[in-house]
Amino acid sequence: MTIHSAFQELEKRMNVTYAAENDGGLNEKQVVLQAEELLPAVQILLSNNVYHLSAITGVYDKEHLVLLYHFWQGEGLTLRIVVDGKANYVDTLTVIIPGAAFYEREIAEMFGVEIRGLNTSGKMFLPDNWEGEPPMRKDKPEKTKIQMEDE
Amino acid sequence: MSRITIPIGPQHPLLKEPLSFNITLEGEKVMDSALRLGYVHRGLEKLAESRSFIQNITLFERVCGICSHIHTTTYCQAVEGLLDLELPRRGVYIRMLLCELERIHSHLLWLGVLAKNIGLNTVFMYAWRDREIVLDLMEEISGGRVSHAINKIGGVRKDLTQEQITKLYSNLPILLKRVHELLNIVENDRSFMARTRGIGYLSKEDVRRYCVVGPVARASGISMDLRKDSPYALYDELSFEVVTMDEGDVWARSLVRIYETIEAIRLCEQIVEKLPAGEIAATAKRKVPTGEFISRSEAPRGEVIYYVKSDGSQSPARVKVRTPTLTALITLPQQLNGLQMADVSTVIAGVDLCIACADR
Amino acid sequence: MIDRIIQWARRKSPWILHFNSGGCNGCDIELLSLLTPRLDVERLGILKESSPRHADILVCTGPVTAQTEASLIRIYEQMPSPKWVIAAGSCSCTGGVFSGAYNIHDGVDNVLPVDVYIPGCPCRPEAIIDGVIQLLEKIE
Amino acid sequence: MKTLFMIVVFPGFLSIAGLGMAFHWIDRKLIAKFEGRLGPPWYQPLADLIKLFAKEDILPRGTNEVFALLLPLASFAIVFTAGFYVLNLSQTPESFKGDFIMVIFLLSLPSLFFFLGGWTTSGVYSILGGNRSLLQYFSYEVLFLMALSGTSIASGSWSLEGIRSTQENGLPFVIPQLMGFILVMAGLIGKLKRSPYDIPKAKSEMIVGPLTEYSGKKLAMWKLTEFVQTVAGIALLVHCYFAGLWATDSIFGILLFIGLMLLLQFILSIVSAIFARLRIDQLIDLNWRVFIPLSLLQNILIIIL
Repeated sequence: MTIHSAFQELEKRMNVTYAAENDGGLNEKQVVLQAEELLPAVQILLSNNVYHLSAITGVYDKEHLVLLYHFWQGEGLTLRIVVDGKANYVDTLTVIIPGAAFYEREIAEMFGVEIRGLNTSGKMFLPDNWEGEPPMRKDKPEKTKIQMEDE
Repeated sequence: MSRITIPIGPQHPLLKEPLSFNITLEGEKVMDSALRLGYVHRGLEKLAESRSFIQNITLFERVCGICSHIHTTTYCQAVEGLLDLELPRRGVYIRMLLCELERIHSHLLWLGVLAKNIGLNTVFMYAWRDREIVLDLMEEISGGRVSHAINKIGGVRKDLTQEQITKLYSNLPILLKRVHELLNIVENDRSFMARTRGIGYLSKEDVRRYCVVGPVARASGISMDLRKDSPYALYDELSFEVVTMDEGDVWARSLVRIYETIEAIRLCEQIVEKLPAGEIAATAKRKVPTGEFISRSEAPRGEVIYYVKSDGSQSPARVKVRTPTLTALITLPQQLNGLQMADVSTVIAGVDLCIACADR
Repeated sequence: MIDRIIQWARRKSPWILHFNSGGCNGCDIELLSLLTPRLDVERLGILKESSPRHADILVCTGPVTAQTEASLIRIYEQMPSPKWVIAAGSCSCTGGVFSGAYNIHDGVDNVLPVDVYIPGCPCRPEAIIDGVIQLLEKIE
Repeated sequence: MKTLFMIVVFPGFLSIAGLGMAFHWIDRKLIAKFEGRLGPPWYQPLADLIKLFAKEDILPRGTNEVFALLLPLASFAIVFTAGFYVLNLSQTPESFKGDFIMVIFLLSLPSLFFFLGGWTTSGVYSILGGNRSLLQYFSYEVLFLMALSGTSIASGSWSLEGIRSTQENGLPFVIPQLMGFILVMAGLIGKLKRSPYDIPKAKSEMIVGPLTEYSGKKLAMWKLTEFVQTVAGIALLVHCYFAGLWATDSIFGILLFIGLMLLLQFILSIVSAIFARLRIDQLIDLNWRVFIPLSLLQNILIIIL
């Protein structure tokens, strides 16, 4: 099983915060990583013949924005990347998986995450005259707190 | 030679949906192409967060009008996974039946569009005439030609009656015969082959690098079909073949799709034969527990993936939809480079775009 | 007399232009199936034209998204008068199921003057024919 | 008065235009039948044209309005003149020695005007479509002329009358020159820009090619040009290949003439229904490598025999 060996190698070689086969939280294997570990982790996956990136999901885990990289090879494997609220960036995967370009642009536009190394000039999904916050971005917690104090 | 940039879209007869495609030509040769999505972007994922789990079925039915059933199926599978619900077998079989009927409808529709784009209007008419048989069957079963609204969380809404089964038995062989006629055209017609062979080539390696799915990947020799590789619903109880070809051009994609249509007709027959008795839907709890679920299925165009996250409230905290068209779109510039202007329509039709899916 | 001949000609030869302003495809494929053997609207003189300059009736499907709004207006202005607009499908009538999304301007009537509304999600092909016929009756 | 009647009604403007519309309707109806559809009612082309004439006429900014008006008018006048020659069944009073060449020349002009018409309206598709029609022009026009000249070589005359009388004394040319007839049909399809030679106005990529930006009256003129060009082209072929089968002055002769024209229209319709559109390089390849050498061969054979 390619996914299985990839999962084991990830656990062994990376600085994994948390890894689970199937813990009720998600129905597929998942590995939690920091943003700077994304590229080496994907290299490990590719060397284990896991090359199909199904999707990139941006989701809020409590207050933190988390990016889920759904890989698939017979079964699923999800890399869960915590995007730091302050730095707010990840490295682009397009250098090793060119097919990730549209997913990453979508994340960049919808969540305002900076994808380092990806050309995001111009709009891809949002209208040209779009102004304001990226639509999927939920209000930053600090902001909400201040507003509440004001009231 | 001077270069000329022509805008294709948002309104263009080649595209049924708005999409902006700027093609730079040198004479008749395509030198460059730039893509702009977002004309059909409605913000469905955001909208889903403000609607309840049940309302969202209606919403996701309208991600795309062509493969509406597979979207609700995948969404319902995710919610059922969150609820940890055991589905009655009869309900799942009816779901699969509609999935396969929809595959036939989608592939025939696609063949018509391709034929129209290369100037074979007659084949367009024939393919769409035969497609009406499937639409009638789907209308008979679900009540809707295009949107079926038959899925619900826990199963399906409507049962198959004996009358409908008889109708399926009598109409599927007719359809099979018609599809074989169309196959004959695609396989043997010289003018069809002249316009499709060697056009829009994607190698096996390209397919891997771009993460392409569905018939486009299978036409390049990659056997990837979620119904076989990680069977969802009850596909492991049915026997069918995954069609692959090695040519990797539009012609191979046409053949793959038509053979898949034939497989889908066989699958429909199997489903009706094996249709188990019993309930069609399980009762689902109102409250969806906290959790995340990834649901994948094989739409007519390839892998669809739904990610649903629930925080225990009335509506989902996040729904992510990734549709197969998005993977195919990214390969278009590579497929088009160096081709003739006249081939642009063939290539665009060949990957079977569904912009509504891609934009959401 | 000449007026009556022209009216007759207009009623017998409505050329439609289809524009999807952001719909889900459902109405679009139903509109396209009008051309095919089962319904064949050419028998009523209806032709699906591809250039706005040739068309008489603009059939819009889908809600108006922020990005298509400008193109929609431009296409309408490119059409020579007399011209009419049909909103086909619930989405283009009111915004339908997508009403309230951040990128949607709801119905086509927020952007263009609409002559006939065809509800239904998706509207059946027969309903589209009926809509066109009702529009033609309105021409008098 | 009689001349005026001849110019306006018979065999002039109205009857030629009517015949053109009738053939256009037959074409649409036949294609609809091949596709399993019902097809338009008989008055459809008339309704279309009246409607177009009554519509607003707009042109994009930057268009030379004089040319945009003159080109469709001129091409209509030209094909009408050609039609006037070839549709006259009996002895044409205006017939002169080189009218065969003149008709061919007149029939080839509208394509050139079609190209210019694309260039005057500054739309991208119009220009690209115009370019394509010019590219195509050089291949099918040569083919048409080469294949058709076989008839005039065989009869040793450059007038329609001469070609006709040669056939009346012997066999119709369609029998000894069957290959030439097939080739000239291919040329005619290219001339009329019908499928599979409809590259300049390929709907799926060029919208309607040079006609994209035309509307109202000018579009109607272009359409009428196309109708009359079809009829004139068909009638020319009937003259050159089937003459001698009908008597020039009887009702039966006229019916037979129209019947032969319908037969050719049927061939045109069925060809456009069963073939996919060719790509421009495929078309040029086919014409220059296969069709034109064949027509050359045919002419050499005619000269030798």
